[in-house]
Amino acid sequence: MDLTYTDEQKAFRDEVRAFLDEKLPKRLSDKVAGGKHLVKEDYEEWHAILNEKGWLGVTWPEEFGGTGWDAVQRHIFEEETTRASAPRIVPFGVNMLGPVLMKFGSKEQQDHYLPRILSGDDWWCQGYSEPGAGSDLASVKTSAERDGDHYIVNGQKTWTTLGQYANKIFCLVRTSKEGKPQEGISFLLIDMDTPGVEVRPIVLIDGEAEVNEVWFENVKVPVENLVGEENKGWTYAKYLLTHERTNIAGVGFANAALQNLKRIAGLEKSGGKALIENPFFAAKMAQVEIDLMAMATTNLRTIAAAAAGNAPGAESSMLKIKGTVIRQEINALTRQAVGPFAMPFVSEALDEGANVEPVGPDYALPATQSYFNNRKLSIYGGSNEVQRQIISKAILEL
Amino acid sequence: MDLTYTDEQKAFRDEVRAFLDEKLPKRLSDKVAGGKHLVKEDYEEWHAILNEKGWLGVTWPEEFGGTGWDAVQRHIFEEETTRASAPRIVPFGVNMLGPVLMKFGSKEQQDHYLPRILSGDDWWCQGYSEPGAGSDLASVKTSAERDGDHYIVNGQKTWTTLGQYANKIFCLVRTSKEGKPQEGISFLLIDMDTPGVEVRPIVLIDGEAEVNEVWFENVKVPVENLVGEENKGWTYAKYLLTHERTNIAGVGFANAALQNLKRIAGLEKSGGKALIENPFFAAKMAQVEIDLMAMATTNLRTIAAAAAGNAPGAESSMLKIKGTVIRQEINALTRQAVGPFAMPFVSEALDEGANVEPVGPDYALPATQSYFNNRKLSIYGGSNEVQRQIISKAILEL
Amino acid sequence: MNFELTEERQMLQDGLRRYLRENVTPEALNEATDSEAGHIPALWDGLTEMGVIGALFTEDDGGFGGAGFDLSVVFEEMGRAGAFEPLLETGVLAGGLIADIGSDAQKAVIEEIVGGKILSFAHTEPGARYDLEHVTTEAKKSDAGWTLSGRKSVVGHAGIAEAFVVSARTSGAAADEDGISLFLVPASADGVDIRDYAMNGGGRAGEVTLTDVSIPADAILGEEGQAYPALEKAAARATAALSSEAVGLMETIRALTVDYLQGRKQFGQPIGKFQALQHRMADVLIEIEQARSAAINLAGHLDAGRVERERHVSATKNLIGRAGRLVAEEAIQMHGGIGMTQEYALGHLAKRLTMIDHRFGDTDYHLERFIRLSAA
Amino acid sequence: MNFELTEERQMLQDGLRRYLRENVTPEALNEATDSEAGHIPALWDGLTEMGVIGALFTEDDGGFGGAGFDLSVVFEEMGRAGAFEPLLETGVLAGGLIADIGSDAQKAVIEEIVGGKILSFAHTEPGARYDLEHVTTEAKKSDAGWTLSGRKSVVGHAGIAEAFVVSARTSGAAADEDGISLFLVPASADGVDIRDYAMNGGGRAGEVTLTDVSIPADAILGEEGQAYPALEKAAARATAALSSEAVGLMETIRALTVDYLQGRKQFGQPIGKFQALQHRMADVLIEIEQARSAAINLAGHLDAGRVERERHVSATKNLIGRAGRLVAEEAIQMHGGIGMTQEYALGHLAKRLTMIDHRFGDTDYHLERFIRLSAA
Repeated sequence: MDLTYTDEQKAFRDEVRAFLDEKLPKRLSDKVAGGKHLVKEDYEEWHAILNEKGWLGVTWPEEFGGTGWDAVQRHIFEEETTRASAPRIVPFGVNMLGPVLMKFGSKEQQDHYLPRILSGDDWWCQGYSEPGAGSDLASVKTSAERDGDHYIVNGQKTWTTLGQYANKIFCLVRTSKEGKPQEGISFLLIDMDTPGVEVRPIVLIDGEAEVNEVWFENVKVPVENLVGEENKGWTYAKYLLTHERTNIAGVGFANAALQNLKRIAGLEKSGGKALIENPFFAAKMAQVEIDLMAMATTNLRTIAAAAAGNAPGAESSMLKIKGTVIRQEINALTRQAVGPFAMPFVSEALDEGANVEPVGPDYALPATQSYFNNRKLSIYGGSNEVQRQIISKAILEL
Repeated sequence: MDLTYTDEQKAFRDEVRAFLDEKLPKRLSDKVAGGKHLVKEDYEEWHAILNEKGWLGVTWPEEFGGTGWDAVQRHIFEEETTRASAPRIVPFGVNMLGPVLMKFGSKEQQDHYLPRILSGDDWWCQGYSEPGAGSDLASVKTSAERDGDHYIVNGQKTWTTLGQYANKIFCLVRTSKEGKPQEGISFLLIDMDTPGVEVRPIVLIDGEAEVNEVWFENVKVPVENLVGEENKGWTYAKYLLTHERTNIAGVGFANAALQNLKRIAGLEKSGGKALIENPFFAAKMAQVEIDLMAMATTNLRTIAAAAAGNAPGAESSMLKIKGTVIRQEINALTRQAVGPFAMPFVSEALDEGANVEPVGPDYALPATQSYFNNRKLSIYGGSNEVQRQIISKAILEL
Repeated sequence: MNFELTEERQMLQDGLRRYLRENVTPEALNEATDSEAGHIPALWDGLTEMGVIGALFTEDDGGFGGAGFDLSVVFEEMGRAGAFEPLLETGVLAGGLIADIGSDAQKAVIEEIVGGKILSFAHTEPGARYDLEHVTTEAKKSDAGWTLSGRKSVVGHAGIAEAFVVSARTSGAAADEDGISLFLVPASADGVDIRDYAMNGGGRAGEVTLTDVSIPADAILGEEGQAYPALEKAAARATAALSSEAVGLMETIRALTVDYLQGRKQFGQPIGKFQALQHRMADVLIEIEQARSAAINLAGHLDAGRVERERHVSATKNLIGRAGRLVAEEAIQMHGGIGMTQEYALGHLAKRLTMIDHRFGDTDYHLERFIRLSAA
Repeated sequence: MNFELTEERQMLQDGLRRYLRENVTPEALNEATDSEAGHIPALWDGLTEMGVIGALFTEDDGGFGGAGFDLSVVFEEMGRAGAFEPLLETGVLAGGLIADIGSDAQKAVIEEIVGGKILSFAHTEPGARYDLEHVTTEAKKSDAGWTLSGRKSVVGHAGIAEAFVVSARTSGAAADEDGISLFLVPASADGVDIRDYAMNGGGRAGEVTLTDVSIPADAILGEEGQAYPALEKAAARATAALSSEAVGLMETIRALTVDYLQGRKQFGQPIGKFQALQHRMADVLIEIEQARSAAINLAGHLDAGRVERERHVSATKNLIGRAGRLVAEEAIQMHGGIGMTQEYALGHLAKRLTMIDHRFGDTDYHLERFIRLSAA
């Protein structure tokens, strides 16, 4: 038992820190720390910086231009980039499609698409969810009918995050209605410039439009855009979902949010004293900090097991649930901390260069926005209800 | 809308108070308030006092020797007796069997048994639950086979509260295996002196033995002890369960427990200050008090509706759940309040005249005992899980 | 003991519920927040015509209600509809304060209020958080009367108010209860500057800056420096109104969620068939009943003595805050993604419910206050 | 970073688990609590022979372990079995303090301890609650050495201890950290009176009254009046041990509950098929993982600097307290009536787990302390 990093791991951490000190633009880290709106160019800038260093393919093996890091190194990288308020890596190409292509794609697909993910030539988005399906992903209705050397795609996808920035979308489509719902699904790559593809924004309760509906009307997709075999898409989809689960606990995000909360609670005053000195508020903050300290260790235990080659089972689901509960609780406390200024909604104040003064302290609006926006954490990526089902199935074996 | 009692109700309340002042023996209220063990003679003494006044049949109509009180009067009586630390009325004869006999019993049964319940000649206990059945009451296995003018009863009942004091037991027995489980059940009155009846105590985690197993081995029961019709017992059983639900919220008990908690928290010192001044502890106490204030009104709303002739639906289940949650939380806080002295277990100190000094303050042991004992509140009388099922069925209609 | 509405209140409830059901849609609410008015003027006119504003005042003051349970009925229905008309600001806060401590001459405005005139209450200041006695805006005596300077934050419907009741300090230090006075200030007065913005949960509010605003001597409400007790009482009534609004919001959220659980199918059956959701829904329903009881408790104690009244204010607001969070979060969670979209009705209601915890003291603020008041 | 046990600890764990599984039954535990010894003497002998007590001391002190993770391994297994041998009192508290600040001559007793001699720690006083510095027992210098007078409460296994480490005040006031000294007092000394009783959660303890107990000058441990830092450290190690014991208890409770959910049928199916219970069980499992991580965190920080160590003490004890209550209450609830009977194994385990919150500071005590230490 040893809770500390090895010398080698410490050296790696120092290397990451030095890189971030030198290369992470202050403009970007200020936006992230200030809860400002990030736009396409911000993400592209950061991807390019990482790619130049060879650190964009965090989960990729070296043969495909990735880092080849083990689970602990990936954890350290994630911990440090979050602490430094770096933008997140947009996961759809790098962490979702990439691993699927490496495992199931053709040589041609790998050679063509993987470098373009790293270079930023392609911005991928995800076509998994459909209206009315929720966590029941296998109920895919979007159809792809074979017509010569093309598929004709019709249907609708939803919850497509940052789809407004994307030029490509990977989709689960139904190529057969025979057998179980899982059996007739295929995995298709679609160019969003193809006629018949339409993207419509969905405005969420925080007033932002980072998710979209994507409509397909007789969209012609060349057959070479099929990944793997026809009707075997469900296998690839599940593989992707496992990979999506990296950093599922969100320890870094939670730590950053907790630091932000403490800062705000130190600035806000109630009854003449800083909120952080109010015993009720301090108690709630302390409780979530204590939970987070324990979860960070649960996370490390899972990472250590993964680094030792053990596939995580119910642990991922436990981390997903506890991680979202903790982050949502921190978000709720932060909203509570800002008091009456949680109410004004001046969204423009979060746009870079909009020159709109916030109402009340500048941390107030992001506090409310994050609270509402992060209600999604327990819904997407397999809702917490689905995770509880996975856990109880694994343990109760009923 | 009027949250206060009418003048008439106030006068009634004063009458109850005067009665309690005069007639409730201090010996008994001291035992109740001090969390001491009550024995058979204590309950009998209190029943006799109430019966003399004509106030034992609280839920009974006047024609059967009851009070004829409406729901609000019953509530006032309950509120005042709990506040005065009177022993509870042992419910099995008065509140459970009594109403069943009045509604479904023969004239002979009514004439014979009802007066004996009030006079204390009979002490009834309950033969509903069976081992392994839990909340699934209809899965009755105890059999009653007709043999001439007798039934021969074989089987086992469990969780029979105060069965060690009883001379009579009312039982659900299986008289037919045809049809649905509910259809072959009968309601039988059994004399516990009959050969073949055996009572064995069950020691609970608080070290007490107030519940029992009751075994029946070829017990001969005269057919005139059948209540109502053969195989119709489930109807009577459900009717009984509805009546058992009087005072389901336990507001009076919760108030008494809360007062006791506040007294203890005023006496216990932590870091040189009374526990009641510790903000964390005060916060938890205040929260449960606020919940109780609201629940008391929910309870009154339900009572007022009942007094106006509306049958309570899901409200009973809601009150059962919230009532037990609140009481269990008060119990947990009381246990917490007594600190290290929650640990010593000197049960004899709770016996009247045992002359054993308690370890630590005299309120410590009852605090721990009540905490463990009252875990039952959310289990018996239809577990809180069953209540949630009833609520969601009523609301979701699925 | 009686939990039935009087016949008059029952009629008001029925009429109001029908009227709001027919006249308020999620789209109209979204548009209203983005509009200059920040509410639905036609709705305000309709409410005026129905006499809803009059129900907030006593007969003596020119209304036909004014008791705690009148507030309950009106605001529960507003909550049920998710509406955000300037009813609290005009009828309970500004109007309520005028009715409470205004002179007969000043009370003349109540007739206009009942007829639809919109006022607001400029009280909270940037560093005040929920402390009612935190007032630094200054009122100095001048030849003409008074000169006011200071800044007021998150003043509801500031942009459309014709006048404000403004709290200002005529003596004492920032957190003293003594020395606070109230003034009636026309929005058109020189030196009144308003920065208007949209609100989370709907409607608009504004930052009101007062720079050497000159008002006549008779613009003061009640006695100089003695406004605190009236402020506390107005806050109590506002808390009762908001608590009932919260109950109304919870009722609609409940109905939407029940519908959704019944209608939405996943894995081949209505999601309401999943027992884990059923049991959580049962807990949600229990807390809604608790919230309703808490709102009744407060409405029924608005005329009690100060400590008893305020103890109920804090008990109720604490419980409403906790129940509100549970109801909003669980409803969104049970809906899944759709519950997070602005288009669907739930989002607005859940946000509005959540924001009630940021008005007149949050869950913790009132828990602490309840403890203090209980020890008194 | 490494979460694997060393080979030695793995062997200790395996051996101990097997030994306890074979030698501890619910009946034996119930009987032991009611017996004069208050534990299972044969089990104690067995543990001694296996070297379990030696695992609690460093090699320098005559053992072969003594690190935080040694405590974890031993006490998790004791918890798993629900056993209550005088291991904490002898090996961690009394023995640990002797090892920490005793003279070489005094340390000679550790060999006897490792060989099975039972000691206890008489520290907590009637009004102390969880305040470690609350000591009013007096130690006065005498010609012969020291004279001790005072009363100690809930002293674990007091009835069978051959000697006590007793805390007493040699200067200062009741709540001062300065002025506390520790003494080694034979149970047979004149003036030592023990009232022995059973404990909730198993085992026995006693009230120890010291009336002019005369002990030699060399019975003092460490420097006069300077014992507080050692006390705090011993409490930290005891908290680590209890936290691991709690994890062990949770593991067995988990296993019992899973078995029960799988095997028990109601309404025609295993109750583990009910989704509401499945989801609650999932939450219980998550908290058990949290508890395990918290126990690891503390065990890994016992040798850290004072503030860091104590911050982990309080974080861990707080989390263990919360998780412990959830696990015990949910397990009883899911079992239903059977979970409330003394006969079934769960009752004892749940009570023992619950009682851990009453030792060395409860959930709230440590939450408050965590906040104080974090601000430091």
